[in-house]
Amino acid sequence: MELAFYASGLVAVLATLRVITSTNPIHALLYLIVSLLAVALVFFALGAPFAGALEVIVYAGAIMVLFVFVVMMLNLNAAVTARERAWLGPRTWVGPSVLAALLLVVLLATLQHGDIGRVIEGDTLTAKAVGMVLFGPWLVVVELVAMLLLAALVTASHVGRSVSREADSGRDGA
Amino acid sequence: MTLTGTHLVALLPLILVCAAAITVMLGIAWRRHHAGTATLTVAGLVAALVALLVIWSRAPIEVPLLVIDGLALLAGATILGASLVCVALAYGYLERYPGPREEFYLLLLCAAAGGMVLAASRHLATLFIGLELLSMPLYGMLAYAFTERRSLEAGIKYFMLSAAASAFLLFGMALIYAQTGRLDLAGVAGVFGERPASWGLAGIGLLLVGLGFKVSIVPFHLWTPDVYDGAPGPAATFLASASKVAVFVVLLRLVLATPGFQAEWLRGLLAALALAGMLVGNLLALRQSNLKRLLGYSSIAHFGYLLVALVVGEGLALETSGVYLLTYVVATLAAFGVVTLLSSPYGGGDVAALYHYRGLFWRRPWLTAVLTVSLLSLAGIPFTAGFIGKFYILALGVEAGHWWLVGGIVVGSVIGLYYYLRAMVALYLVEPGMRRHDAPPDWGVRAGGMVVLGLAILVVLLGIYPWPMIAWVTGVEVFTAG
Amino acid sequence: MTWTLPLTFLLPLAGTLILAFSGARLGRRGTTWVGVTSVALAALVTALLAHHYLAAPEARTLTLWRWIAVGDFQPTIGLRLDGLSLTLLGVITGVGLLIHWFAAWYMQGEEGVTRFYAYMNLFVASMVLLVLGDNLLLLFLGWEGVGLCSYLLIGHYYRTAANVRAAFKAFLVTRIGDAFLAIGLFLLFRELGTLNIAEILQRAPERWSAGDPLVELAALLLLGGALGKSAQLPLHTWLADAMAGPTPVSALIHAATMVTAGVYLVARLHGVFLLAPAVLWLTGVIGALTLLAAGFAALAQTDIKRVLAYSTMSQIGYMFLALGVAGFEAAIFHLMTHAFFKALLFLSAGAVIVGCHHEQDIRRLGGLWRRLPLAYVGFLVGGAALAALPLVTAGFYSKDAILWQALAAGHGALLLAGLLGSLLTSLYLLRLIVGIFHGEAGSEGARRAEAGQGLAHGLPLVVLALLSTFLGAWLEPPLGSVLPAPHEGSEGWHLALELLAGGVALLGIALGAWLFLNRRAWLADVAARGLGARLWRLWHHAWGFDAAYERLLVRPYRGLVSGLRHDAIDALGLLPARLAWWLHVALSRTQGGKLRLYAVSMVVGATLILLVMAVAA
Amino acid sequence: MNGVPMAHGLVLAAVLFTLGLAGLMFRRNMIFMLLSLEIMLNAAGLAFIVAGMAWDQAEGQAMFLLVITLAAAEASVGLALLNQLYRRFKTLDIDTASGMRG
Amino acid sequence: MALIWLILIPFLGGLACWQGERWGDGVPRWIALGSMLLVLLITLGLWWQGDYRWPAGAESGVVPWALEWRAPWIPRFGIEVHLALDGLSLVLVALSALLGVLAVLCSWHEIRRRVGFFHLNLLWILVGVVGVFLAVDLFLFFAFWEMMLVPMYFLIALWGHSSATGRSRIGAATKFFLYTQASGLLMLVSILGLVFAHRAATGELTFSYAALRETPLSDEVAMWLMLGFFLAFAVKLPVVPFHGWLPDAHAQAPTAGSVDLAGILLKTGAYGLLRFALPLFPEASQAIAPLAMGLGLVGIVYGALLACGQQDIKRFIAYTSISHMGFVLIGIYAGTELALQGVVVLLVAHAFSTSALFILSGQLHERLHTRDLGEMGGLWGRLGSLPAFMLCFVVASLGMPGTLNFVGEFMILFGSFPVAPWVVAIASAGLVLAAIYSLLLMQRVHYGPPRSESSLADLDGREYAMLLGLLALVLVLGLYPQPLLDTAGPAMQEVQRLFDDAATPSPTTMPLGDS
Repeated sequence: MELAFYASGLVAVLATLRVITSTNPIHALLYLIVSLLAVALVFFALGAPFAGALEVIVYAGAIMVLFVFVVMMLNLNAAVTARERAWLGPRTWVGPSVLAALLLVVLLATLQHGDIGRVIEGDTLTAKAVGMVLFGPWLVVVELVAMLLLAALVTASHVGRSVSREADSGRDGA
Repeated sequence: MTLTGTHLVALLPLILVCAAAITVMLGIAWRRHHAGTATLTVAGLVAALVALLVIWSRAPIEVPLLVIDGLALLAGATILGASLVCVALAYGYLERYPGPREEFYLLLLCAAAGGMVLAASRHLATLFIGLELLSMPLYGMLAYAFTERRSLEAGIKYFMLSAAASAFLLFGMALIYAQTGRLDLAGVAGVFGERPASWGLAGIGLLLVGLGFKVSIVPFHLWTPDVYDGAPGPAATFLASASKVAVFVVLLRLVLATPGFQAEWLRGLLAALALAGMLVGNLLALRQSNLKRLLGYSSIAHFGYLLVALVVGEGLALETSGVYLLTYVVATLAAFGVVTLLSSPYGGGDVAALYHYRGLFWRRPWLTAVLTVSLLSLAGIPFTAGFIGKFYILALGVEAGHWWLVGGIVVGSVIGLYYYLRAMVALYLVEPGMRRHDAPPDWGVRAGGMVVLGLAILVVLLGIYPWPMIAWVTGVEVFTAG
Repeated sequence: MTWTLPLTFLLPLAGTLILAFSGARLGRRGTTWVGVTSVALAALVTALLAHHYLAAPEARTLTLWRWIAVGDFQPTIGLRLDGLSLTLLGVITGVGLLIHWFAAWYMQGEEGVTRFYAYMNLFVASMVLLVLGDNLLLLFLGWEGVGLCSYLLIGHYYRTAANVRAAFKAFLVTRIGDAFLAIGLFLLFRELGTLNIAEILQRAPERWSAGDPLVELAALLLLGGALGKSAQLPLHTWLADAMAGPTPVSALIHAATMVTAGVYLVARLHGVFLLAPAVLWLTGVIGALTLLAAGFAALAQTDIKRVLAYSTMSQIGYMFLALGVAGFEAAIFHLMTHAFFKALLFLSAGAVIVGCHHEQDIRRLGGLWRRLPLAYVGFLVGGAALAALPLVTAGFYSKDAILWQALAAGHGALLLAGLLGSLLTSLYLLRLIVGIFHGEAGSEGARRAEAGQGLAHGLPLVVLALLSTFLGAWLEPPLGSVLPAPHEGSEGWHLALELLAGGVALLGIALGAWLFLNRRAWLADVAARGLGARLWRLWHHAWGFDAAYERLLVRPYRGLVSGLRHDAIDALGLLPARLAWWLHVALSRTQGGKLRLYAVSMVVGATLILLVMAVAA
Repeated sequence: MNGVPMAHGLVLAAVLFTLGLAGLMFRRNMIFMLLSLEIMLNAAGLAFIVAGMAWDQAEGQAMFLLVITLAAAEASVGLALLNQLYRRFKTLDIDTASGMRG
Repeated sequence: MALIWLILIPFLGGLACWQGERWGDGVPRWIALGSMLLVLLITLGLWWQGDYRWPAGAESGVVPWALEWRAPWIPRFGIEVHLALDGLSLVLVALSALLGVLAVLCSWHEIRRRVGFFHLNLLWILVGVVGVFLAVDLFLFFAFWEMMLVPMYFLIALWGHSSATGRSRIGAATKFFLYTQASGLLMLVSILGLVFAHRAATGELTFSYAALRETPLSDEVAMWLMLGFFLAFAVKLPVVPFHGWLPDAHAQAPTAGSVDLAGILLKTGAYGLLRFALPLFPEASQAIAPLAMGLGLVGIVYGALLACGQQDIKRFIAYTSISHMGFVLIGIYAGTELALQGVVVLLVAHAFSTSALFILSGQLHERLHTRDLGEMGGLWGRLGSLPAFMLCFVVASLGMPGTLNFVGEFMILFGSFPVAPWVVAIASAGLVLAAIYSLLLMQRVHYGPPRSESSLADLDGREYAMLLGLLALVLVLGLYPQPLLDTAGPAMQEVQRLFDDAATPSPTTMPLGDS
């Protein structure tokens, strides 16, 4: 169970790295899907099948498909990837990556320093237990999540509306 | 444990707001009618406010994951009040908006619900969900007039950074959960004891980053001016008042509830952030010629002052935070109200540049009086509500003996005075032949006009006779849990 | 009868008020009428008071009201008439009346007559207050009032900047003296707890023994004030320039009354000065030095009024010499007689100046004795009194009294200075009279000079001429009860001194006549070459004091003023403002608007906070 | 090797989080920024699961459920904004949407 | 009860003026004049029937107010609306009312634009100032202290008469506001420090003046708190390093603004020192007295030097008032009863003479349309009786005996001499400097060769009455100042008693015992 965890962890990290550094959006999407599947594998390894399933269905399945659909809709041509490569000049990514590395070092230091030595044996935690929590004390949260999704729905529908050119103000002043 | 009767009653305000949101949505689906939707929203909010006042006597009530105590009720009342003002302003503002108008009220209701949850949460899950329920509609409200280039830009900026902040918040919560194994604040505080372990500390740090972004504490404040400038009037008003109040109340609850936060060096960190907030906020606004950006910077500065209450943590702190929040919200609502009333969605973006306001007094004396009073209150001149707030903060600082912070407040408010005066005097200068931005002639009658005028009177009244407000806040403080 | 005492200053004050508020409507005749009669009435009241006082010679005091009452600081508006103040009162109102009358004629062609008479009346009122004041604060009121009037009157012809500057300089130098006097007052009040003159004279001996450093300091400060007002050596530069005012002003203020205020002060507070022998000696020395310096300076002046100004300074030097040797009565007696003949000289000079159409330069005047007979007679009689022509003139008796007191008090050096001074006096007097009335007329104005007509011109000159002769000397001032008795000495020495002094005076006159009548060309030659020229220029500029003060005090002050004009200290206030502005510019650069920069700042913030947390754990 | 120490799970989450963060900072194309956001949220979810499994409580997975819904909501809103951005400015470059400054 | 009316009348009057503007320009002027006269009458009425002698048998602890009016305001902090009147505040309120009337009168023709709003501001300055003089609750005092700045700010920024762009006008107004506000906030910190020290010592939380006077403070804390108060009042006095705002504010303010600013606002600084800085912290004040006197000296000399160098007539007069205030500072910190009485007299005298000079410069501006001394000169014969009045007031500001200024100045010097002889010696050099700048002013404006012979408009009835009234006050009070002294007497004795107690440490350990 540890081997699966470490292997899929490695795959996930490499895929994510590839997502960030790739120039073609489609390639990035596919790498991300691979990364998500690897994380799902990790969940299974750790004994959280419900979470793993969720990850595969909702995350990789629904959200990524949505992304792919939108990217396809925008039919980005080769010019976009060329410009992308221009934007990725050394000057742009050196600074942020140094900063991110610094943050990582600090995080890892705190993680390593304060380790309380709990170990995950990998015995599964069934979806039933999660259901018991969700619809027990967390009932309020579930309702609120519904409201959250409602809000997101309305926002996306409003902002996403494709208002025709002449209808809008046309005066995009500063 | 299931929800008992008392729990339902305690949650009544929240339920009413969500119910209002849903009915508004159904209303939109049935037939789009702007006035109808607005009145429905107002009805919902007023009902929630009444419910809130009803359960006032029976607080505090422990609801699973939430606690309806004095602080939550105070914050809830403020948020509902601010939302009502935003609705009134939005009605006037959206009157001439070509696109669909009703969604705004729905988003506003959802955001209000989110704010109330956030204010009442004592569990990391509700904290997270409350924060997201508050932010999600805000993205929509900020980018509401997306045909306007600036509104879209504000929406995108806020979305991107807020999402990142939420990620930080989540990661912090995960670390705290990893360290303590508990998600409810009391539990976490119990495990932390006097000195939290290193994961816990890192978790608190990231939590601070996540919440700090929403309250625009200094290193995370850069988005504030751009978003305030670009956002449509009512959205900016809501963002400046309700959302900040809710998030600050959570921060306050975190500080008061968990003794871990009382540690010496954390107090030092918060003090440093507070000092930086005061000075940077005021300094950035020094030569600002855009009124909305100026109000953005002033909100950064004011929350710098407010952080002092967090730093002190005991004694007058809770009462000071309550009073200061109230006075700040009233003044900001009045200021943003005037800006919103003067701008229309299609006058080439909101009327924010100061030269639009030059000589406003000689044409619209009452509107200018309102803006003058609100700017004076933000500056903290006596006989306005802002002075009471500043007096409290200074009293807190002096009582606790934090001389650096007191010095920061003094220097900050002097610098602040400069740009408030600069903005205020522009209203009275007569510039012949300038392009005039006029509020719609019958603004006085319009709901927004009435509300803004009411707010200005409230500001002056709180300044002259603040005792009822103080009594109300001290009453609240008595039964605040933790 | 004492209720009439306040009338002496209320009447001139009423004159001033009438002129101030309704001057324009009164017209020229009405104005002069008001101006003169107010002083005339005051003189009448003084005469009555004098008659009443001589009948029963004891001091009378009258308190009008309590000026200020705070704790033990209780100065009152109180008047006190005794021998000394009566004498001065007589001089002020008497001579003042004659001068006011003469001014009626003098100011015929001038503009601003109302303003002139208003200030003159105010001057008389202030001088009376100065003299009658029973406490030092009221004296100070008169003291400053007189200084103000002298400023206003010197600057009467305000259109020319030089006159205004002269007035300003006069007021400033006297004001420096006043500052010393003020400090003296504070010291006296702190030590003796009172300002009332009588109480001071009574408490001073109890409080201090002779030579006590405090009383020395107090006397010195009082002396400083006196020097400023009486134009004695260190603070004398203003008197010569003060001649810019109309001649009656010079006559009244800068000859008869104001400049003698210093003498009156020292005489009035003789008790304090007697306790400070060193300061008394210093007074004598200053008197001597001033009389010599002024004497030499008068020799080298070209303007009639400047000669007379330096002569006045010299005569007051004599008075200070008298005070120095504790001959207070002699000083006051000389003050009285000097008032008569110096007023006469100034009015005659005024007659000459108006007669020659405002020509004041001696070198361009000449041969006027036939055309201006009354002025000539005035100059002769006044001059004789000034040079102390023995037996026949009042000046002889008063100057002799001073020299006798010096001899009797044993101050040989001062006596010598006095004798040399009287020699110089006769010399510059002769130079003046010969220059004006003999020889041929230099300028056109002098050639067509016409004598003044009318009573206003003639009568004052005649009366003053009479007073300058031995008749004036008969008016013994009733000082017995007020001032300490004069020194006694053997009659023989006294007679010898009189002979000596008379001889010196006659010698001076003869020498002067000989030199200026027929050795004029030789004198001009000596004064043009080498040592003579340098000496002449030194005396002409009154030993260079003026230039020294200009370079030492005035120029640095003016430099300081222009240096500080732009308020350097206030600029400090702008530093925080500039710092705030600079910080604003620096910070607003961070608001670049780029979203990615905002994200970077967030990450930086997060890293910092985590670092702090890690360090703390 | 009996089980995976929690720290390693958190380390993995931290690494993924930081990669997402880096992506957010240096990519100018809005799509990649949205993807980075998704990565960061996913990492946070992972951290919750790891913590939950370590304490063998179900709350971890419940929180993961919340994170998932949040990710979905943000993805939809983000893409809607992206769509508008593309329609308005004909480009996906985030810096064009940075007109306001000062 | 009359006290609250003293504040309400100008407040309501101000509002009435603002609305009265609809019915023509004249209405606000008459309303303003009416309300100011009413306030003046009330004050004089209070003066007439109230006796301000020291009520017999009042032990030193309680502070005997002639008139009081209390109402609870914020019980949480023990703050109450506590107005009280004693000799000192009565004199200053009467002075403010009188100058308020003058301010309204002298801007009768000068202000043309938005007359209503102008008079609103003018009256609300009065509200603030009268509030400062009457407030005895420290919170209320601070509220009025800051509140009076806003209307004055508007007065200078909107009706000042500087260059067309108005840049310097607003700059001067902002500088005025910031200087006072910054120091005011420090005072607020001191007030709070004092209140919490009082609570720590006696357990009761109150802002009332009488209670706070009894707070036992350690020397070090007392010094810091006193510095907070001293700084706020020093900026307002103004004391030299903090005087930067006065010349600018005067140069840009309209005549009425200058009259108010010089006449009343400077007095609040001195009043604050007398009422709060000295009595609340006697030992600390005693310790800082030499420094304060030194600052006073610097003020006298610096004010005089700079006055001579100014080209703008109003800046010239502004610097002269800085010099006069130097005397005030010396008098206050000398602490003897004579000096303190002198301070009150000099405050009143300075108000009269400087306001008169500003009114005159305003009238000169109306006739010559310039404030530049370079363009004046030789005006003596051309302006009717205006130069005569100016001569009288210049002579008054010179400290000529017979005027009230002399009485004030010399009482201060007489009172301070026993305490600090050297300071008084140097200060009397100030008499000479006063002569220099006063006469320079007179000469530059009225003497010297005239630029043209055309005679300008003489004073009209209103202006003549104003100046004559002021001149009469200066001269009559100069010769008979006793009513003024009797009124302010008891208050000053109280301050002197407290100040002396501190000098001679009383036997009991309590620094401020009721021994």
